[in-house]
Amino acid sequence: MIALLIRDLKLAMRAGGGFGLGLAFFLIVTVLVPFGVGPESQILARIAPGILWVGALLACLLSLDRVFQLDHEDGTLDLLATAPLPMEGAVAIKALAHWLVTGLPLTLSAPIFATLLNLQSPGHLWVFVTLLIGTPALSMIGAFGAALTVGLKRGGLLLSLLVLPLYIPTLIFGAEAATRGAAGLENATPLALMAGITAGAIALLPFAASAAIRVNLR
Amino acid sequence: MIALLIRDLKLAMRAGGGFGLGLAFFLIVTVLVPFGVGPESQILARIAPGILWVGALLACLLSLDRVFQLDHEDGTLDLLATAPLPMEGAVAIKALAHWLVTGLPLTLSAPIFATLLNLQSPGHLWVFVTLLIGTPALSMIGAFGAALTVGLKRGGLLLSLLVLPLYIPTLIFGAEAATRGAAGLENATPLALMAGITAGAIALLPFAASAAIRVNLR
Amino acid sequence: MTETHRTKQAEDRWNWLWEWANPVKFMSLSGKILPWVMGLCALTLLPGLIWGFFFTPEAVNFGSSVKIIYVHVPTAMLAINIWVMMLVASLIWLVRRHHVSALAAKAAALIGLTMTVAALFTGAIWGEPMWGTYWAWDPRLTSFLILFLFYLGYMALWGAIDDPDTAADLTSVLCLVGSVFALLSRYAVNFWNQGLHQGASLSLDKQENVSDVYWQPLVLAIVGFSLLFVTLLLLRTRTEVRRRRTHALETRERMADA
Amino acid sequence: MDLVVENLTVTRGGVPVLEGVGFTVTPGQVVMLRGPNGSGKTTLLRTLAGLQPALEGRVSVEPEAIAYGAHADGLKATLSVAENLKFWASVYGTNDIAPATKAFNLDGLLERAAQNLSAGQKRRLGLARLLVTGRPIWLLDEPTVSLDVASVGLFADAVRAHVADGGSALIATHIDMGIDADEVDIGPFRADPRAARVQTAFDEAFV
Amino acid sequence: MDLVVENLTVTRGGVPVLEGVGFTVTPGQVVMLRGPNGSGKTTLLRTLAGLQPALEGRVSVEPEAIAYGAHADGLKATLSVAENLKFWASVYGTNDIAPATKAFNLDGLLERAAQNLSAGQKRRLGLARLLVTGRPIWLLDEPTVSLDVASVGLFADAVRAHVADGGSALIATHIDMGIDADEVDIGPFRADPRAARVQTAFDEAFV
Ligand code: HEM
Ligand SMILES: Nc1ncnc2c1ncn2[C@@H]1O[C@H](COP(=O)(O)OP(=O)(O)OP(=O)(O)O)[C@@H](O)[C@H]1O
Ligand SMILES: Nc1ncnc2c1ncn2[C@@H]1O[C@H](COP(=O)(O)OP(=O)(O)OP(=O)(O)O)[C@@H](O)[C@H]1O
Ligand SMILES: [Mg+2]
Ligand SMILES: [Mg+2]
Repeated sequence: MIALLIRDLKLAMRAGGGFGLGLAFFLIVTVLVPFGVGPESQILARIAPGILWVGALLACLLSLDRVFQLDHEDGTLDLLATAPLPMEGAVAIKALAHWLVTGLPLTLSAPIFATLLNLQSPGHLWVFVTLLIGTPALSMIGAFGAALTVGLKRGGLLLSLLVLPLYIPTLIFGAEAATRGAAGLENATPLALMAGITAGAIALLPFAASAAIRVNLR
Repeated sequence: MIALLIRDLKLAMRAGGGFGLGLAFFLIVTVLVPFGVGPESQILARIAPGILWVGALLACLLSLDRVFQLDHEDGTLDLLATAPLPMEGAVAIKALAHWLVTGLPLTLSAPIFATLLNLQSPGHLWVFVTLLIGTPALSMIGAFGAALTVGLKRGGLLLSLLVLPLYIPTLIFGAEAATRGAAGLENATPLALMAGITAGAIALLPFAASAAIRVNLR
Repeated sequence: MTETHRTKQAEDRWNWLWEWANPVKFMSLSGKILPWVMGLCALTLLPGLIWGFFFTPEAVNFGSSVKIIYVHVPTAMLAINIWVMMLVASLIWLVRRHHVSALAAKAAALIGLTMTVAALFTGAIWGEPMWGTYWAWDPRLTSFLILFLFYLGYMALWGAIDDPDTAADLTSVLCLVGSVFALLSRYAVNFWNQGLHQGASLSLDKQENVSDVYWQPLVLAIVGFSLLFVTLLLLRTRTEVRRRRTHALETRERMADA
Repeated sequence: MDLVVENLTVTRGGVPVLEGVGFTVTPGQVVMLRGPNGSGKTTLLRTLAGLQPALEGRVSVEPEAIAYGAHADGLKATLSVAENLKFWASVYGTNDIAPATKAFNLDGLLERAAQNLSAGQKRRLGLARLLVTGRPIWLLDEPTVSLDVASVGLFADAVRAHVADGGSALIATHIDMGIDADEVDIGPFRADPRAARVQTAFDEAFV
Repeated sequence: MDLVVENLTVTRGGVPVLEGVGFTVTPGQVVMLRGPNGSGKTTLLRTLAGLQPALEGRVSVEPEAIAYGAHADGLKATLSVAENLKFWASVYGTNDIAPATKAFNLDGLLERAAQNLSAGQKRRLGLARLLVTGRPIWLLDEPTVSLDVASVGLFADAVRAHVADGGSALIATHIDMGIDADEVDIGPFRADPRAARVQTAFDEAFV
């Protein structure tokens, strides 16, 4: 299992592996919004946590089709399915690798992007904390969606369509917790609910995802 | 030429052709933003034109890799390059097909999505008008980016990175014109500038794009 | 050691029931009952709607716009219940592998989507006189929008996969997982915004919310719409069964040629 | 461990491709699977490897005893030869890749990225993976595609050493690779896709 | 129209693959291009078709006289046979597809979507495209891959009819397809990729 994780991380780091592209996309979304909305710093600060969450979510989403697609194309997925490795474990590991390569960098850089959107000091912290708790759920749910569409040509946009509704609860709780935190309000409830979603997704979705992969390999 | 256009449209309509997926993505972005930002209708109405423009831009962007990639993979591009059809014309036609399949539906549906974001009556019209003038530029610029990345595996995110900076002027003028129009202000200047960008892109970029394709076919 | 038998369905004491999931039996039975269901549907839906639209008084401060309720409430209720029906059908497919069950879920999705859109549109039209806006991010409305997205994704997945059994398996898994997340969304949305929308007024203890004059035709319309759903479901499932059969024949033909 | 296949029906896209397949592969035996293009060899091997369900029939071993080598090699272009092989070795819990690289003459290439290998070298790397699985039954789908004569010889040696060790191999191929082997022709098992199957059981109108 | 190739150097990935290639194809002539895998046949044909520039040398005809048939057929899976063919016919301004479908025995399949064709049928459709181009010089890259014997016969007939009409064909292939043809072996033209070229001119250190 650990070998799979190390391999996935190595692949991401090597040329063309996609490390940093999610981050770049996040940056671009954060940059585009002020161009679209206009430069008034008050409005920007007000919508910043929400926009950062939406941006992180889209960046996550766009890197999802790499999770299984490349392994499917070159036959690795067939060989993994016949290897002495529970498919559920492989799915969980791949979701973890996706998070380390996409979710974690996003989370770490979010405070900087928050500054771009004129978000003031406690807001930084809350965006960071909520993303830290929420992005693992995004990766896991996304891995499930990627497992559903692994056999399809150009599954990209379909994948987005399938996964986005599943992201909504996480987004609502995450953005709500961040916004409330930034405004100095109490936000323990949405934080707890979001943590619950993350825990539930990590505990259950690997099973659904591995079932989907086995179906797709047939 | 007309045969190429008809073929591209037919392909888009058939199963898995991707017609409507851009639209679905646009819908989803528009839906996500309120979840992130919160349900207050005043704020939503204020940022609506900008968000709609950013959403349309992202939806356009994500459907770009289909413009040449599929034709490259199955060898059609090679055969088109040796056919009695100027490559510049083929590029323009493919950009037109992309616009008909993505930009036009986006534009037509934008007033409905504007309602979702609580944008009031004159704003509808302006979002529609600005998208109508601006989306052809998005398709043409995007086709140029797609031509640059046509030979690359998983060019998707790289394509985004290349194209997004090119989109920024269109976005700024388009969103500005829409926002001003929604607020009842004068917006002839940004409209004219955006129309200029569209005209220029359509006149010049087919040449750059077809040069890029010829290089990529070597 | 792995052993497989051609008849995958287990034999048990419920077999008399499962037998009807045999496509051949299903086709003959559904063909027979379809005209009756259609007739009943016409007998309830038309009177219900006519009664509701033309023979109820105008509400005191809402004017005639209140009559939208006869379309709005039935479609809204069906939109949710059809998803539940799809969930049950998907489970039956996953556990018992009855093709008709998966095809019924597929057939129901488009009807559910239509109902959702109808509820959204009638609600929006209603919203303009009632709340002064076509759309507000009210939790009930919002969760319907999300339901719409779920239907859309479900149908897109069916459309994207060539092999019908693979498609049935994957859409069933999606329906299962999606149901959990749809429920979560419902709570999330409630938490996120306290809304404008009416509570459930059909429940018995709150019956007085809507006076009897409105209530009786409404019940008739709800029954009518439900029968309309059954009619459409049977029609579409029959079409899907035939399509599936055609697909099987075509595949065989192709393989015989190859 | 004997691989006994009895009365197996395998399907592709829901339609039976082979019907009533039966044969046995005993330890120490190499069996060549023969049949023209599109006759169902790949489908059969995938079914035996546990990647797709059979419609009917019996297979005597669990997929856990089987190492499957497919048309595609599952190599990662940006990883080196050693990294590729070590990954599979640690997945199978056998951490020594030296015998495998030696058997397929890869020792000079260990640090080379897989994308810089020629087609034949890639194929050799794919075959070396079999040695690090440590599994007794090999199912191979056209293993010698794009190999030159010398490399086919290396492969034949590896198969001989494997069966001498008590392993066995079932190999789908169109060529003669000079191994002492039995043959199974799948021609007689081809299913008639048009055969009417409607009457039989529950859902069969669909398959 | 004669296709005269003189002293041509073709490159792949910037490295010369063939050097000093020279031969002539006259109307009425069929020439088979021979050479082992990876020797540069595809590269040469793509250069002649105008898809990539030559490093050096002369080709006597413009790409406008050439119909190129590649490894990939450029078929759209969701379009029918007739739609696929009509598209190419209207691109080349010849709107009658009937002779092409007749020559390759596709008349029974006109309404079938390309994705539902067998590999051999797909290939036949790809070859039928040549007939709707109406161009005199055919450059074909392994045209008979995955064709059965009967279909190879159809193809040979089509080539014979084409050259009888004053056309010509240059065909890269590994098999014998029973056409009366001359041969060009590209073995002697293979470039030595390590040959030092540094001394000569400005940029040559890079190619
Ligand atoms: C546009 C989106 C709307 C959606 C998705 C929606 C959804 C629903 C649903 C699901 C119900 C059934 C409730 C139940 O019986 O459990 C319902 C009932 C009802 N809706 Fe809406 N609604 C929308 C807009 C509106 C608007 C604008 C009004 C106007 C005030 C309205 C008024 C009512 C009333 C009076 C009922 C019947 C009372 C009841 O049975 O709960 N709805 N709606
Ligand atoms: N994706 C698919 N859907 C439906 N049928 C398929 C699919 N792929 C292959 N087939 C059909 O299944 C049959 C068996 O194919 P299979 O790949 O098992 O043949 P094979 O014996 O391995 O051939 P080869 O020697 O070319 O590898 C063929 O007739 C083929 O047309
Ligand atoms: N994308 C590439 N980049 C660099 N070199 C390549 C590339 N593709 C092929 N080559 C090399 O170019 C040489 C010539 O390849 P080419 O495809 O022309 O051979 P061919 O004679 O057509 O072979 P075949 O009979 O297999 O079709 C080969 O040695 C090959 O390794
Ligand atoms: Mg095979
Ligand atoms: Mg070649």
